Amino acid sequence: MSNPVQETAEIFAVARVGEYVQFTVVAPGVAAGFLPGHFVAVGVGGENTSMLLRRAFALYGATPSGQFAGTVQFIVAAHGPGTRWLLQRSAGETLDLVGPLGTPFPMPSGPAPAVLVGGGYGTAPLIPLANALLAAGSPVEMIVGASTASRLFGELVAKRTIGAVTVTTDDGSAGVHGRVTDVLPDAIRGVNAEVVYACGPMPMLRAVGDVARTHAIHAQVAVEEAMACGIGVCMTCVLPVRGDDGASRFLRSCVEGPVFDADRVRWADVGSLPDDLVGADAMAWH
Amino acid sequence: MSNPVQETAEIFAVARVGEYVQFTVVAPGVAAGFLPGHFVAVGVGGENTSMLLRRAFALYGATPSGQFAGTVQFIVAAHGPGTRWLLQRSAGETLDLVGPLGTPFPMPSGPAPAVLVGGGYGTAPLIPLANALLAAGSPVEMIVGASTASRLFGELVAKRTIGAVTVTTDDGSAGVHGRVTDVLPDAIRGVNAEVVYACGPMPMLRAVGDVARTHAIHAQVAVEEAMACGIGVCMTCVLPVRGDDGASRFLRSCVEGPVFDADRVRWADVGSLPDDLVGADAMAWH
Amino acid sequence: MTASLATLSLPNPVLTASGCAAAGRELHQFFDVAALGAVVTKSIMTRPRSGRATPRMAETPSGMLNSIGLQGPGIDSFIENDLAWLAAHGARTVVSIAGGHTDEYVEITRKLNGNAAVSMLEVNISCPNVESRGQVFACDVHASSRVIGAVRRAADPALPVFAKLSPDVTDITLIARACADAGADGFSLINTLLGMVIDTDTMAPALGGVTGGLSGPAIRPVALRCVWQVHQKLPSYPIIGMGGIRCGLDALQFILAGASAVSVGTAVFGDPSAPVRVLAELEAALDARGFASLAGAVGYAHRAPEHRLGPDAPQAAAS
Amino acid sequence: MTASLATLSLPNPVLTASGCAAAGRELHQFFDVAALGAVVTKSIMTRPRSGRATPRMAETPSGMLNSIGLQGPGIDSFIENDLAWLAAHGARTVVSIAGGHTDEYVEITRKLNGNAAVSMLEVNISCPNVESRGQVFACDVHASSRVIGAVRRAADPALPVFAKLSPDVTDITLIARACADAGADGFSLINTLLGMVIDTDTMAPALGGVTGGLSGPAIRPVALRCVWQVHQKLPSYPIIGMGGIRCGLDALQFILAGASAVSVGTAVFGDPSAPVRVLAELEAALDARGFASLAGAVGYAHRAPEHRLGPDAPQAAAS
Ligand SMILES: Cc1cc2nc3c(=O)[nH]c(=O)nc-3n(C[C@H](O)[C@H](O)[C@H](O)COP(=O)(O)OP(=O)(O)OC[C@H]3O[C@@H](n4cnc5c(N)ncnc54)[C@H](O)[C@@H]3O)c2cc1C
Ligand SMILES: Cc1cc2nc3c(=O)[nH]c(=O)nc-3n(C[C@H](O)[C@H](O)[C@H](O)COP(=O)(O)OP(=O)(O)OC[C@H]3O[C@@H](n4cnc5c(N)ncnc54)[C@H](O)[C@@H]3O)c2cc1C
Ligand SMILES: Cc1cc2nc3c(=O)[nH]c(=O)nc-3n(C[C@H](O)[C@H](O)[C@H](O)COP(=O)(O)O)c2cc1C
Ligand SMILES: Cc1cc2nc3c(=O)[nH]c(=O)nc-3n(C[C@H](O)[C@H](O)[C@H](O)COP(=O)(O)O)c2cc1C
Ligand code: FES
Ligand code: FES
Repeated sequence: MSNPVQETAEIFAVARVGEYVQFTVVAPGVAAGFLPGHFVAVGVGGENTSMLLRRAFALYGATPSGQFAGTVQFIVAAHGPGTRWLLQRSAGETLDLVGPLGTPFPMPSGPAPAVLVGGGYGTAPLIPLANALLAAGSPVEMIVGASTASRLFGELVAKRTIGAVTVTTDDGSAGVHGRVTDVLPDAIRGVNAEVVYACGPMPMLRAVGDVARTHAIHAQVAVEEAMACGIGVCMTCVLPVRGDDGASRFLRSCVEGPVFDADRVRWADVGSLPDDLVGADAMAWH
Repeated sequence: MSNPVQETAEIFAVARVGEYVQFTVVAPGVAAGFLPGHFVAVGVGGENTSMLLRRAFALYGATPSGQFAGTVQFIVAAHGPGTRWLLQRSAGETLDLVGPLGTPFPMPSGPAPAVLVGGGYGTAPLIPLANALLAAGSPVEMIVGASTASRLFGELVAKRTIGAVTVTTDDGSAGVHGRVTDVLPDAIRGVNAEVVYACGPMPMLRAVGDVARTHAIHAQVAVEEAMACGIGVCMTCVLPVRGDDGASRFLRSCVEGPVFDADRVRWADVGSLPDDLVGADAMAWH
Repeated sequence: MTASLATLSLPNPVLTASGCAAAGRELHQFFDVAALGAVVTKSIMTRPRSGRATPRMAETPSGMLNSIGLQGPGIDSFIENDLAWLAAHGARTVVSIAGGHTDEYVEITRKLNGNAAVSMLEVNISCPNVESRGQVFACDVHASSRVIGAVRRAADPALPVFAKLSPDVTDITLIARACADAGADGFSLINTLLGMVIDTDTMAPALGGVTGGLSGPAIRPVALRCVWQVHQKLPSYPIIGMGGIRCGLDALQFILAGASAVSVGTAVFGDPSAPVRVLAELEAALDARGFASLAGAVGYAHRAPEHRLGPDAPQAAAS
Repeated sequence: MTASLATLSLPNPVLTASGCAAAGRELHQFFDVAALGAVVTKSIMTRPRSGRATPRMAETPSGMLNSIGLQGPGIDSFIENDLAWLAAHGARTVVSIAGGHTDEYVEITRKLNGNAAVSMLEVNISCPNVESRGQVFACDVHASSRVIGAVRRAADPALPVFAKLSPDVTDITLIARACADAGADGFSLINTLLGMVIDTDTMAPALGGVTGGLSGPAIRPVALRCVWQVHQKLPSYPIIGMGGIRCGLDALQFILAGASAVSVGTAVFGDPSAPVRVLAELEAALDARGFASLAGAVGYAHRAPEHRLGPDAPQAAAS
């Protein structure tokens, strides 16, 4: 498990980044346990709110020591009322955090060339991952995509971190006109990648998985499923995943994920109940 | 009717006054219709709050013209979550107001000596009333009481307005050690009062009414009943009141009140259903 | 955006909810009551009623409890004062009627017959039946059916009679079916849920009436489920949906679940002009989804995905 | 602050709610599960179950809907892994059991008999009865009584058997009475209310299961009313109260209404250590009101004002 803690975290800084807002909050307990791929669950709405559930955000970074010791960072995109509330917060206020949560990106046992693919704010967790891979001596290529230029995240930081980054936009407003998967094969070949890491919308993750498979390498992807608890007790955040035994089960993306091997996820069956799932036969009348 | 409006009102100033907080908000529509005794209903909790109902506050003043044109003032005491939320607001934020609401204090047709009795924050609506009475040439005496000194409100303003004020506290921490009704008979006699006005806790209002009756004068008192709508549509805020026809009915304190002639209110029956109330006989099984 | 409720056609589908708008007069200070589809008046009984002892309300998370006990002036005063006022102000009026036994419902119905100011009767059967030791009519198929049948027979045939049902039953579709068989022209769904709050200071029930009716956004999922179930079982019966509607998208959920119109109740207490705001927001929401008519949206969420395209299909769904 | 539930005595009255704490392991990261009165485990069935398709939840005003569909590993794996873990960590365990027909409940009961790790059985009868076209057991007196009777007969006589009831019935006291007559030792009140949400973007039901169970503070007034009613009718039967408990004063309301213990469910999702916080707050609240024992507070709000003084009277009430 990820040894999560619950912390009242002061907001250290709030900064607008394109269409997104970057939060830096003081949460030493969360920062202490951080590994790339972890997420935090943030309480929203304040006292007397009608919103009971926490919102999940991938960790963009954590600074366990040094000048900003004990801070963690995450990126928020406007979505519904909970994120709208978050976007109205300012430095000095506090947030209620639970984290770090989830199973982080698996690291290769030794140096291994990797391609990192981020869609929209999905780039956020890939930046600390890139740092960790580089630190371990792995060559890293990065592809950053979005529907349009203002939805890109992290392309500058990525460039600073890695030295180069390939940008794609669906509408051609920045970088290559097209999708991340259009440039992924070249990137894989270019760096002779042994693994692909990705975070972004589900269709993108699936497509990245397909490309990786055609190159006979693994893709480790961080999914986003609606979560009620974020800590593994409620079973809302499941998706159908094939296990080592070949049988498929609904696994909790908050504890067994959010990072999964793309090849294990039954993408076509997400949102339905495939007949061959373990225990599907017991679902009569339910 | 009081011609209420709904307004988004910017908070102009928030000031601590003893245990209370005085709000000055920009609400020209509310200010325009204000008469002493009116109240406002304030939305609490902000967007996505779980608190659906407005909170009622007596208007402490309104400035339809001049330097602070279009502002109204009210006093908030900490009570539960709604007032706690209000007490956390600061200047520049906005509040959602409906007002002016209720039936104001009836004014004597000509100059008439009056005693005004305020308990705790109940003094607030009596200050504009004192001004109006003085402007109409009525001599005014004022009694301001509370359980303890820090719960007093408006004694300085009252003194400035009227020239003199009698203060009482239950614990003797300020002014006369005792209750407002201990000093009321002297005040009535002193000014030869033709009417008493009061606002404060229900037991105080009842006691003020009793004193007034022994002096054969009327007491106009502003009550405080829990309100869901504040505008007369829901029937939650009723209390048993004797009518001109001698029959008693549950009247809505938000529109037929909050100001009632103390002699008409059936104090002993507040919170119960007296058998002789009009329509009580129809209540079998309800 | 015409709303069609049995034989009644309304200029739009947003109504007030009974007991949350009195008889329109107070709300007219905030908006023109004639701008609504209709005003639904507080349930009226034959004689004047005092209502229950206070406290009559308690705020709850995203909801409130009330135990008003149908305080009201009685049908004669209502007709003379309230109904006349509503007619004079051009409002269409749905009169909510209540009673302690069947005869009382019939008596009120007769008094309303022939009154041009009345557009529809909403029969509030969430009342204790004095002939059945106070059991609520709406909780029993026979009692519900008896009252609705009697009102339908007594009422002017041109006047639609809607049965307003309680969610506090094991199967609301059984009650709906019984009312339909008894002649109901449609349903108003839902009345409040029975709830209570205990005051932890006095350590006694917070309401004078001990229990009270829970309303507001807290109950919206239950209300929507009731509308969905009844529309599924009785698709040809129009429904006025209500329960926690605060904005246009809330109203749209009810329409998509099968309601032909909606009532805005508790939301009025927080925002006196909620009904006209909900109307404007609902119109915009339907428009944004490409619905040419309200009828095309009624029950839309029941369609299987493959039936979401077609003449009524909103552009959003077709794309 | 000992809580007494039939023959079972717990060190304190705060439990988790079934399905909101899995089998304790994840919460143990936030607090010691042995510090609670007991852990109530996710309802377990005989065989592994996949649960329903996603989306399985929707947030609603002060509440949430879930349509998990009892995903779980089946009783054998549960005993081997979960129950063993709970025992090893010193937690008292209430095992919630579920089934599609009476035999299934009995089978699970037999497998749990004699297992020292089990302190109590909570029988979740809010399950569709496969022998009755999916009608929920808890919505029918006969089905409820049959399951409870069978479990009571099959279970180790020393093991208390509590019936967990659904609020989605016309009269919950009738179901409670039937369960009591069939041998239930007490009740867990309440399970979720049936509700739904429609996604106004897709214009289809938001949940994979179409309808789902409503929980959280939104339902607290309904839950409290159910506890009040059942305690009033069956005062000698202990009740575990639940539904929207978020803080100590919420828990106190349930105790005053007649619950001998409480379960904290949905609140855990917002605050993983809610159960221990609620316990501390409840203890402080009882103390502040002068209750020397929990038993003195159970059902206190039912006393007529004149009976509020006496040996158990809190100082607050006596002054
Ligand atoms: C592991 C994980 C990592 C995430 N990382 C980020 C991130 O770095 N930056 C970012 O902006 N967003 C991220 N998200 C998505 C973010 O959690 C949702 O946008 C947010 O919960 C929406 O809340 P809302 O109140 O604004 O919207 P609403 O739609 O009103 O939310 C209603 C409910 O649905 C849930 N929900 C709605 N959409 C999503 C979603 N896409 N994923 C999960 N739950 C959802 C909410 O948690 C809430 O309970 C992540 C989600 C997950 C699961
Ligand atoms: C006509 C009128 C004038 C008032 N003037 C003032 C004033 O000038 N200054 C001031 O501080 N307070 C005043 N009050 C009381 C004030 O409205 C309550 O203190 C406030 O509503 C409590 O809200 P809460 O959320 O803090 O408390 P809670 O107890 O949590 O409120 C819960 C619910 O009960 C209602 N409620 C609780 N107590 C009261 C009460 N005493 N009166 C009415 N409703 C109540 C609330 O409106 C709310 O709906 C006035 C009340 C009325 C009716
Ligand atoms: C204060 C109050 C009084 C009510 N009075 C009545 C009534 O007289 N007759 C009736 O049929 N429903 C009555 N209701 C129920 C509402 O009409 C409506 O069915 C219910 O409140 C759900 O809608 P809402 O959540 O929008 O309020 C009342 C509700 C409230 C809150
Ligand atoms: C996600 C979720 C899963 C649940 N699963 C079960 C279950 O397996 N068995 C059961 O008896 N109740 C289950 N419940 C109901 C709870 O145990 C509880 O009765 C209900 O949620 C009310 O309490 P609360 O408002 O504190 O959550 C579940 C509730 C939720 C929210
Ligand atoms: S969100 Fe609750 S188990 Fe994953
Ligand atoms: S508060 Fe609604 S009628 Fe007075």
